[in-house]
Amino acid sequence: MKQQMDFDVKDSLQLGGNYGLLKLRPIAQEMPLIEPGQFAQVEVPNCKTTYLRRPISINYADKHELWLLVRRAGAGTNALCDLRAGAKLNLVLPLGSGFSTQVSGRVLLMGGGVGIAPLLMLGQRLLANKTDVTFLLGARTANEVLQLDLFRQMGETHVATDDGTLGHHGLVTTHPVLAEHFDHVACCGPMPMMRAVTAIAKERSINCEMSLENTMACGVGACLCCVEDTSDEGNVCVCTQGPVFNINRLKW
Amino acid sequence: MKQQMDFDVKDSLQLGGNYGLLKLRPIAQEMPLIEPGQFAQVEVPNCKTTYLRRPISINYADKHELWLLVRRAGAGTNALCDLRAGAKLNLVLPLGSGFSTQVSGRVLLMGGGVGIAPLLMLGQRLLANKTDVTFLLGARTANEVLQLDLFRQMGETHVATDDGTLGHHGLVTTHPVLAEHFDHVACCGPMPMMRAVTAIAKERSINCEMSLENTMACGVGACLCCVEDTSDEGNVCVCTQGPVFNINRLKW
Amino acid sequence: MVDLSVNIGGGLTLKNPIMTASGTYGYGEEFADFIDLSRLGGIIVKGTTLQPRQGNPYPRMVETPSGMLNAVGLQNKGVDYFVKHIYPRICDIDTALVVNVSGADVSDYVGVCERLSDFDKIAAVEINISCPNVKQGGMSWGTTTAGAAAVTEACRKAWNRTMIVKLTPNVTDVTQIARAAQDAGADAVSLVNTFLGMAIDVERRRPYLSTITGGLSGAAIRPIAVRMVWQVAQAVTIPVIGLGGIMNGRDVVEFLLAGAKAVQIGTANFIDPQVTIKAIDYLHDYMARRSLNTLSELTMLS
Amino acid sequence: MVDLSVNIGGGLTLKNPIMTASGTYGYGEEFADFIDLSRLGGIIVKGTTLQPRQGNPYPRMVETPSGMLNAVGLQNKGVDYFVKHIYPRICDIDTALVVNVSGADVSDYVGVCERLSDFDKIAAVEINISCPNVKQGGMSWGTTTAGAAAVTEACRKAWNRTMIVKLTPNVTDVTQIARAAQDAGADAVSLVNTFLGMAIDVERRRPYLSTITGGLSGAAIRPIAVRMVWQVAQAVTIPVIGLGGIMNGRDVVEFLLAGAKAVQIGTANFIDPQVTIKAIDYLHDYMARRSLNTLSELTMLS
Repeated sequence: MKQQMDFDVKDSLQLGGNYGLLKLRPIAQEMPLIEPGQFAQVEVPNCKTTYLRRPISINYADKHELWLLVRRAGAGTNALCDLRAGAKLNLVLPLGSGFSTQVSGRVLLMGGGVGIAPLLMLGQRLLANKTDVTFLLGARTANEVLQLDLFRQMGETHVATDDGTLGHHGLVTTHPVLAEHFDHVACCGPMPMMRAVTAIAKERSINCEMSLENTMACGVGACLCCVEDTSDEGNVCVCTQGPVFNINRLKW
Repeated sequence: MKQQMDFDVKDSLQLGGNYGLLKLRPIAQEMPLIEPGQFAQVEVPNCKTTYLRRPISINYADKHELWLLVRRAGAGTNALCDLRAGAKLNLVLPLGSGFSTQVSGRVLLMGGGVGIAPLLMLGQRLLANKTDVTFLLGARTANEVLQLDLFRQMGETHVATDDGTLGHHGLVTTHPVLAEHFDHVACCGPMPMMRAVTAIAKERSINCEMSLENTMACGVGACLCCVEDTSDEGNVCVCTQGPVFNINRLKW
Repeated sequence: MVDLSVNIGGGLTLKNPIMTASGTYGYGEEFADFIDLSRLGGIIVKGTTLQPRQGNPYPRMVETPSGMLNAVGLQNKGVDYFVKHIYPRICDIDTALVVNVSGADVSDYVGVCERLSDFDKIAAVEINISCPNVKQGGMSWGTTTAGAAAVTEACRKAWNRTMIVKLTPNVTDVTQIARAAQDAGADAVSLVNTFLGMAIDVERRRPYLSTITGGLSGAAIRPIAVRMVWQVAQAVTIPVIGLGGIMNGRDVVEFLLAGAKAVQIGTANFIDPQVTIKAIDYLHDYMARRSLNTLSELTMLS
Repeated sequence: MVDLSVNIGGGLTLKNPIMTASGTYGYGEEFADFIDLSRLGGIIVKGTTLQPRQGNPYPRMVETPSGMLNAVGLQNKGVDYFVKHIYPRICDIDTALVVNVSGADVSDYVGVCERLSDFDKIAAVEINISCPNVKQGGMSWGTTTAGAAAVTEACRKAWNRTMIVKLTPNVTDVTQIARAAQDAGADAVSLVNTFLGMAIDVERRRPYLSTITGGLSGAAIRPIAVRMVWQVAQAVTIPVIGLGGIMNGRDVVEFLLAGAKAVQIGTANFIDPQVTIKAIDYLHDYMARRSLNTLSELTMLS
C-alpha cells in the first residue's frame, strides 16, 4: 500500500563527485514491501527553488532501511545530495510497477550512470529467486561506476566507460558481452542508451524491460503529466503503469 | 558603505524557547562600521516558503563577529533560528540610521521582548561615550528576559515580566522606575509598548527615540513599502530614515 | 459544536467545504491509500469529454517557482467509458461526486451532461469553460460573456442537478463572466482555473512543453486567485467555489474569508497526498478556537 | 567578440539589454554602494507624476509564495522636484536614464512629458498605463485599446525621444493593447507590470494591505510574463521589453528567447542587490559559450 513516511537520514555519502547515496531509516511507520524498480516521491526540504517532490528510484530497501542513489541533476537533487546525517526526509512510497522478478534463461541487467540504482535491488531479488544474472554497468569515467563492489558480489559484472578509465572503452552499448546470448534484459539509463538497447533487443528478439524517468508531478497516476505513448494503450502514466515497461509496449 | 557579505554561523543558541542568537563571522570581507540601531537584511537560505530577506536588528558587532537576536515570529525567522553552526548566511548591511549616541543627562534604554536587541550595542556605545545608562527590560516571563547578564554588566538594570516571574509584575510601561526623572529614552519593543512609552515621553517632554519594525521589502529606500507617516515629511522609508525615529516626528 | 457543512447551490450540501480540483485528483481512487475519501466535502473527477481523448504529447509538465505548468489537454477515455467502468467503482464513496465536463463545441458539453444525467450518484457537474490546453473550445468559451452564457445555458437544459461553471482567470474582468454564467443558469461558479503560461529551456533553447504554453497552477497564483474570488463573491449571488494555489488549511480559510463558500485543493495533493484531511482538521480547529459554529460566521472583520 | 548592445526603438541603443524596473530601484542611487551603475543597460526611475503624491497608507507590502504584493501607489515628489533635485544627481551616470511617467488623466501624462523634455540626458520615458495601485488612471488606461491609444497618442505629441509604453497583464488579450500602443506611436512596449492580487491575514481576518488589493511581482509570475512577451513579440513590430519575475541571468535569457529585445529586473534587486551585474555577466558567458556574437542570434531553436 502506498504511504507517506518520514525518515531519518542515517548516512549521506558523496559518490563519484556527481552523486549522493542517502541511507534512510523509517522514524515511526513500518517499511512497506518494495519491489525492484519501484520509486519514491521525495520531498526536498532544503531547497528554496523547488516546489514538487522528486521521483527517485529505490536503490535498496529492507525492513530497517532504504537507500536512495541520487544524481546531482539540478537544484532539487543537489539539495538532496547535500542532506547530512540527522536530517529528516518525507517520502511517498512505494510507487510504480517494477521489473519482472520471475524470469528464466540467461539474464542481463544493464545500467548507465545513476540508472544502475534499481538494478542493485533487482539483482538481489533475482539471486534470491535462484536466477543467475550478468551485470553490464556503464559510466562516463571510472569513479562514476557506482556501487561496483556490490554488483561484483552478486555475479559476473562487466564495465564500460566512455573514457576507457575502467573496463571496455566506449559506450556501454558497444560492450562485447552484448554479442553473447541473453534471454532477458533489464535496463535503466540515459535515453540514448535505452533506445540503443531497445533496438538491439528488438532485432535479436530478446525479452527486454526499460525503466523510464519521464518528468512527473503527482507520482500516483492522477495528473497524467508523465505519460509515455504506448503501442497498445496510447498515452499511459509512467508513474503507475511504469516506470518499467516491456519494450514491446514502447514506440521506440 | 552598504555591502552584501557572506558569514559563517559560528554559534547558534536557542534562548527562552522562542528566540535564537546567531553568532556570525565574516568569511571574506572586512566588517563595516556599524552604528547601534542599524539592521541587516538577512537571506533565509533554508526555508521553502519565504522569498524576501528578513530585516534583523544588529545585536552586537565588532571587527570579527556579528550577533543577530531573532524571535521565532514565522517560517523565515524560525528557519534562521534553526540554522546550526557551520551554516552560511548572506547579509546586506549596515542598513538604516540608528540611535543617537551623543546624549546627555539621565538616559533610559527600554526594551520589550526581542526589542532589547539593539539596546545591547547602544548601551556599550553610550558607556564608551562616558554616558551612564539605566536599562528597563520587559518580557512575558522570566526566561524571555534576554541577555540580562550582559545588560547588568553595563549598568542599573530593571526588569518587568507580564507574569511576575522576574522583577516588576506587569507591563514594562508600568514599572516604577519610569516615575523617576530621565532626560533621554531609547526604546524598542512591541507597538503597544512603544506607543505607551511615546505617550509618557511626550507628556513629560522627554527626548525619546523609537526603533520601528515596519514590514520591509528592499531595505535600501528603493521600494517605499515600509513607510511611516511623519509629521514633517509625510511618508518616509523606515529602512533609510529609520528604523530609529525621534518621537517628535511620529504621528502617534 | 462546529458545523462545517455548506450549501453550494442547486440544493447540494457538502459535509465540509474542502473538495479536490479536477485534473489533479484523478477519480479519487488514486488517493485512497493515503486518506479516507469519505471525509472529503467532494471529489471533482477529471475533465470528461464526449469522445475519448489522448491529450497532448509528452512533455506535459514543467516546474516553476512555487508552481507548475501543465499541458495535459483533457486526456480521458470519454463519458461512455466513465459511466460504464469508472462510475461503478467510485459512486459509493460517501462524498459529493462531481464530474468536470469539457468539450470543443456546445453540443459536446450537452452530450456529456445528458449521458451523465441517468447516474443518480453524480451530485453535480462542473462545466469547464476554462481549459487552456486544448486548441478547440475550452478556455475560448470562458473569455467572453457570450461564450460563457452559451455553454451554460445549453448545459442547464440538459442537467437539472447542481451545475457549477468553472471560470478562467485569463480575462480582464472575471466578474462579467461570472455574472453571465449566473444569468444563464449556473448554480455556482468555481475559480480560478490555470493561468496561461510558458517556460523555456535555455540550454536547449526550446519551450519545455510540447504545446509551448500550458496552465500555471500552484501556490504562485494564490494571491491573484484570492483577489478574483473576492471580486466575484461581491458580484454574484450564487455560491463561489474558490481554488488556486491552496497549500494548507490556512489558505482554505483565506479563500473562505475572501467570500468563497467552498474550495478546491489541486496541485497541493501532489506535494502532500494528505493535505485535504489536514486542511479539514485545521479548519475545524480554527473555527473551534474562535467559537465559530458555522461557516456563515467565518467572515472578514472590519 | 560578444556584443550585447541593443536598439530598443526611437534610436536608443543600450550597452546591454539589462535595465532595472521602475518602482524597484528608486533613482539608482540607492544601489550605488552595491554595483557600478554605469554597467547597466538602463535605469528606469520610479513612477513620476505631475503633482507630488504621498501614495497609499501603510501597510503596503506582503510576501507571497515566490513573490510579493505591493500597494505603494506612486508615492513621489512630483516632476518639478525630480528635475530640480534628483535629475542633477543622476544625469551623469553612464547608462540610459528612463523616467517612468504616470498620471490620473491624459493631461497629467502629457504635462510630465513636456516638463521632462528640456532635460537632454533623459533617454526615454516609459508611459505607465498599468499601475494597479491608484484609484484614478493607472491600470484603467491599460485595460482597453482605446485608453492605451489615447494616452500613447497624447504623450507622443509631447515627447520626441524614445517612448516605451508599459502594459498591464490584467487583460484578456495583451496583444490587442500592445498593437494599440504601437499604432498610437509607441517606440517600444514593456511588459508585464504587476498582477492585481490580494492576501488575507487569517489570524486578524483582515487584508494585509491598506488598499485590500495590490500588485503581485516576483518569480511567481514569470511563466505568465514569459507567455505574454512571447505573444506580443509576434504581434507587434516594435521592440518588446520583457519583465516579470526575473531572478537571474538564466531568466534574462528566457525572456530574450521569448522575443524580448531587452529586459527589466525588479523585485530580484531586493533579494540580491547585485543581481543585475551577475545577470549581465551570465548573459555574456552564455553567448560566448555558444559563439553567439549579437543578441539577434539569440533565438529559439526549432
